[in-house]
Amino acid sequence: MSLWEFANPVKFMALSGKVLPWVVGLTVLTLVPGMIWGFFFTPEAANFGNSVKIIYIHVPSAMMAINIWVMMLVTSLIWIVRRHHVSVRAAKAAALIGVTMTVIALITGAIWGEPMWGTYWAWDPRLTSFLILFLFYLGYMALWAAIENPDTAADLTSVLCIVGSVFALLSRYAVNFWNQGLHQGASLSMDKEEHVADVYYLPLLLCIAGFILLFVALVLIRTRTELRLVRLHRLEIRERMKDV
Amino acid sequence: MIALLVRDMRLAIRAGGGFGLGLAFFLIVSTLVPFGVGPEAAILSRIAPGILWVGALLACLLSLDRIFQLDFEDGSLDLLATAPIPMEGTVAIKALAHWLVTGLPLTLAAPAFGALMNLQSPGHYWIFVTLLIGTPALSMIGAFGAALTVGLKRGGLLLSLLVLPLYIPTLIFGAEAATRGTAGLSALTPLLMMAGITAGSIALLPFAAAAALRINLR
Amino acid sequence: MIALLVRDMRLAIRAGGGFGLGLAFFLIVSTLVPFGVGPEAAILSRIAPGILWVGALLACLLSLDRIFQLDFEDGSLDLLATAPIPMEGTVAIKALAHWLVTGLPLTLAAPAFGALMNLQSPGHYWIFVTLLIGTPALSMIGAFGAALTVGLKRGGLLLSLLVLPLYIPTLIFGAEAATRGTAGLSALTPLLMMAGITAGSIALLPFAAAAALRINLR
Amino acid sequence: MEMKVENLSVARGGVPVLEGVNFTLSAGHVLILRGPNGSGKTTLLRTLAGLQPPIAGQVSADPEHITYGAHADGLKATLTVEENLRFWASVHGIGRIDAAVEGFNLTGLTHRPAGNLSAGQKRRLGLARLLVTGRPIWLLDEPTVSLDAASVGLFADAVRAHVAGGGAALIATHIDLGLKADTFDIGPFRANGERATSSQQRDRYADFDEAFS
Amino acid sequence: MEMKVENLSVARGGVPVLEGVNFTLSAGHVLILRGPNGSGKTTLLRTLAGLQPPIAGQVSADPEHITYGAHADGLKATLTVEENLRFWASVHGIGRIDAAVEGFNLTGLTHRPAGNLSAGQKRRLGLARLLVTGRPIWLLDEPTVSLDAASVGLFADAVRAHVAGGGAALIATHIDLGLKADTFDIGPFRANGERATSSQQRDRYADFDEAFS
Ligand code: HEM
Ligand SMILES: Nc1ncnc2c1ncn2[C@@H]1O[C@H](COP(=O)(O)OP(=O)(O)OP(=O)(O)O)[C@@H](O)[C@H]1O
Ligand SMILES: Nc1ncnc2c1ncn2[C@@H]1O[C@H](COP(=O)(O)OP(=O)(O)OP(=O)(O)O)[C@@H](O)[C@H]1O
Ligand SMILES: [Mg+2]
Ligand SMILES: [Mg+2]
Repeated sequence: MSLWEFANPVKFMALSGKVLPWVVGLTVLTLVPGMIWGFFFTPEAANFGNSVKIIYIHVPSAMMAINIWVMMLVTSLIWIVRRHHVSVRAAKAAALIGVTMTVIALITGAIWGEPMWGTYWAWDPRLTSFLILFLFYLGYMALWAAIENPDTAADLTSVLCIVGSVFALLSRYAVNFWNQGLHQGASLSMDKEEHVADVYYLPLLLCIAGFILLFVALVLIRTRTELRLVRLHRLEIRERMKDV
Repeated sequence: MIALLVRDMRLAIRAGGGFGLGLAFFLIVSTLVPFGVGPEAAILSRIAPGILWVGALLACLLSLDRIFQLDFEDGSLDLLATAPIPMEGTVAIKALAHWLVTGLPLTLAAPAFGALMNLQSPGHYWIFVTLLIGTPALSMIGAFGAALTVGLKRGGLLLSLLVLPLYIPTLIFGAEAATRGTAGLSALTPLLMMAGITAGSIALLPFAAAAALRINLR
Repeated sequence: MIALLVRDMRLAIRAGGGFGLGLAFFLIVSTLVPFGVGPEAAILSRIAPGILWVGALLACLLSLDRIFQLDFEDGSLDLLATAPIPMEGTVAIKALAHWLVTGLPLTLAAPAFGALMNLQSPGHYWIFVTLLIGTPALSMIGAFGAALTVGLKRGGLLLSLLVLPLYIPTLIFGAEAATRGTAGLSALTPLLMMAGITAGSIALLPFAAAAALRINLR
Repeated sequence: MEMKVENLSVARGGVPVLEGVNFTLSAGHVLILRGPNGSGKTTLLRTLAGLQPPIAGQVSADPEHITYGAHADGLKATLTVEENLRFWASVHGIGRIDAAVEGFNLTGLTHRPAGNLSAGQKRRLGLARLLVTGRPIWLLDEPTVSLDAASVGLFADAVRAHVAGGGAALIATHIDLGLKADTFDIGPFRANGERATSSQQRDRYADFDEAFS
Repeated sequence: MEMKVENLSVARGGVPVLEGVNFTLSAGHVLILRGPNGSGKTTLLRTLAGLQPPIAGQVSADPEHITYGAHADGLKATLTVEENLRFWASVHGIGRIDAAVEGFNLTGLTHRPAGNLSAGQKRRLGLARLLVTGRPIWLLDEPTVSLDAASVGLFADAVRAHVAGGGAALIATHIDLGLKADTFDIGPFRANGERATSSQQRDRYADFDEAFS
């Protein structure tokens, strides 16, 4: 049995229905302890006090925001090439979650920026490219919302997602070139010298795992909803045709 | 294809159109900013290259929805789709026409408008060069955005929303090159990057835009 | 008249429309300027009130041609002209609807967007107050411009050209009040002048706009 | 409630199109406006509706009694059929739209956005608007374009009911609507490009011309 | 040069409109497409013209042979009649436009901007465009809207000359054009909202529904 069969709505609805409770359970089991550990059982940082704990929301949401866009790119490509309905609905579902993650990362970052750098916003390259990512999410979702016919919307948003990804990469490079910034480097690098102390690191890993699971759970729920909406659209049409 | 180019240019000029007005809009943006920001010469000349680039970009943006929308509304686009010109060609020609009536006049006029913003001496030269290389990318990217939104009644603002993030790399490299050039620093890297974006857009985007148009005509 | 207001608001929201997108455009203008000008905080916070005002003005401007053009194209305006609502009422209601979907959201969002431009502390308050008083004038003046250009196919840019000079006094007083307020100086005079412009526009322009519409419908 | 047109001259784009038109449309009557393409039917109807000024002559009718139905129907693609009708009804202070919906067989379509209708369905909706204006004088410009035979029948019924209730209609059309109606041919009134000589028709441009003669 | 339509199903806005359409249009023939408002004529013509994909079935015709004439004529209001025609002629690689101008009685109007024409004159110009495409298969959607009797005659003549020269035409219309033609009624093919059962018509959405049953 090939992997593609799960792209069939029938298989997908059946399987996702079974898997979903487990994913939700796992999410709770990782995210809740991770958060509690991070917020209540780690020491205060020497120089900037309790504000450091925002890291347990900020970093996972920032990572997810980027990864979700990558997932949307892949699912959009699958729709363009193989026209699997589940795939493009999943992209649409993911966009909603992705934009939420982006907003969370931006807001927690801004809140954090005030004690750290003395300003809510600076045109640091990381921050800037996140703002641009936010704009891409916004455009993608606005295009979905503006088109009525679901298949047309799927096609056009997929084209936008693919072209947009290229330009998103370009802007990332452009922004780096434009301004060297204040923001932290990658804290998860394998290089021991670079990343944060272990006391922060382990709960952070747990939170990141929790956010990934949360995303999987949410995207399954949303995709199921989207598929039902398509189905609803079809039923409406059928009813309408009966009374002509 | 020449016929299409001639027609589009003629329409732009006849309609009282794209030609003079894109320029006028650019002029007015460069006038408004001093009114908003205040008249200090030092600040103005510092921000001049950046604001000129932003102004050119906005002037470009505003005329984008003309590229396909009018032809869509009056049915010409359906007829062009069934005509013996490949859709990619139609897109490319229309982007070219847009550049000729918008990007090119802007480029030619920008050095003069720079004076309004107290642009300093080598700046005129740099604004001209960067706009000359950058505006074709703006037209082509814009044509892609216009193709995406053509079916939607007055997709004008949606179009802006979609196109602006796509414009950001061009803007950054263009404005950076102009600012550096004006300040007497080396501007080669951003200039090359911008040229790369322009070349890439011209080579690839007509295909994406044609695909979007075909979908929208369904 | 209430029916007209409800319809216009509904159309603006339905069309995927005026509402969110005017805001989005404002956001994007406030984003683009730093890209053009460069990231230095000192310069940005100096020009922030002025640029925010210019951005709000442009976002307003872009949605002006929706006020009458769509109704003209599909014949609604002919029908409204023969309906038992006085033309002046139609104009005033349409300007009000435009303000509700554009000016008001802009005003509410501007303080937040100010953060992007490094706007310093009392600035948020001043931007809010000046936009609140000034944007109704922008909508009303814009409706007059839209009435003047309604007959012309895609008069969009011509409209900008006509309206921008009319916007300049509002812009000067508004931006000046915001800048002074932010800097802690007295901003009473420009604020009063701007309030005067708004009151005058609302009282008188509906008549001029209605006259222009009647002429354009002939 | 009567429309009396005396010695009317109308122009389009500054060019005189019809001169010296005279007719009376009285309550309970239908008048069919005939004339080949480009003869000036649309121009005449727009003038009567008060959308453009005549160059000479009078129209004696209360503008509040007139409703004009042009090619462009004033429909909003994003509003539903019902919302479109309800809007025009409330502009004219009319409460109910049921009769209009039923009269033009739109019952199954009320919740569809107007933009999704076929050409003929759109036209039916445009015509239904006439019923919710509550006005007695209908000026219609080629109302049956795109309509199939059944829908033309519905339209004819609506006109009959309207005039039976004391209304009147002036209809420009090229086809036969099967209505009991007088025909008014505008052929004889076409402006021929010669300077009109009767003092009635020495319009407000006349003295302008003299400046160059 | 023949158009063969087999088992075609077409949809509009994602809604199946017609199912299992079969007909053949061969050189030298005119086929009149009949059906009440909203039955799917426009949708069928757009699909045949290649503007939208069918949901099932085949159309065997070279897209390079087809020209489509819709309601919207693709005229530019600011270009003159002649410029409009010349543009479409050169897009299709045709050099002369005289025959088209004369065939639709546009001779006196060539230097007028298209926007200043009356409804019927615009329509004549839109029809004249067909002649400058040089393509053999005409797909026309209500071509005679707004035309007076004389112009309908001109149009019928043009169609006769076209088929006599080996062309073919498929015309959706509600009126009688006075042409020697077969009639194709689309009534029997209307999609009725029931699930189609033949394997041909189990379209690509069918498996979608099963997920919820
Ligand atoms: C609105 C403002 C901010 C945004 C948009 C933002 C965005 C990001 C992004 C995109 C990441 C990368 C996640 C990854 O790729 O692994 C990140 C990580 C991080 N941010 Fe922020 N940030 C903001 C403000 C701040 C502030 C004020 C601080 C505090 C100094 C901060 C500290 C960190 C740290 C320590 C990391 C972890 C480094 C890493 O894992 O890469 N951020 N942020
Ligand atoms: N802007 C203009 N300038 C000059 N002439 C015009 C203008 N607009 C229309 N005309 C001409 O005025 C005449 C009257 O046009 P009108 O639309 O009233 O005709 P009509 O009787 O409604 O024709 P149809 O049956 O084709 O709709 C036409 O010959 C037309 O070409
Ligand atoms: N976007 C859409 N979504 C759903 N249904 C639609 C959409 N557009 C059109 N329809 C419906 O599809 C059907 C077919 O429309 P079509 O325009 O093909 O009919 P037609 O035969 O050309 O009618 P007419 O004679 O009125 O022009 C109509 O019932 C119409 O209401
Ligand atoms: Mg007419
Ligand atoms: Mg049709």
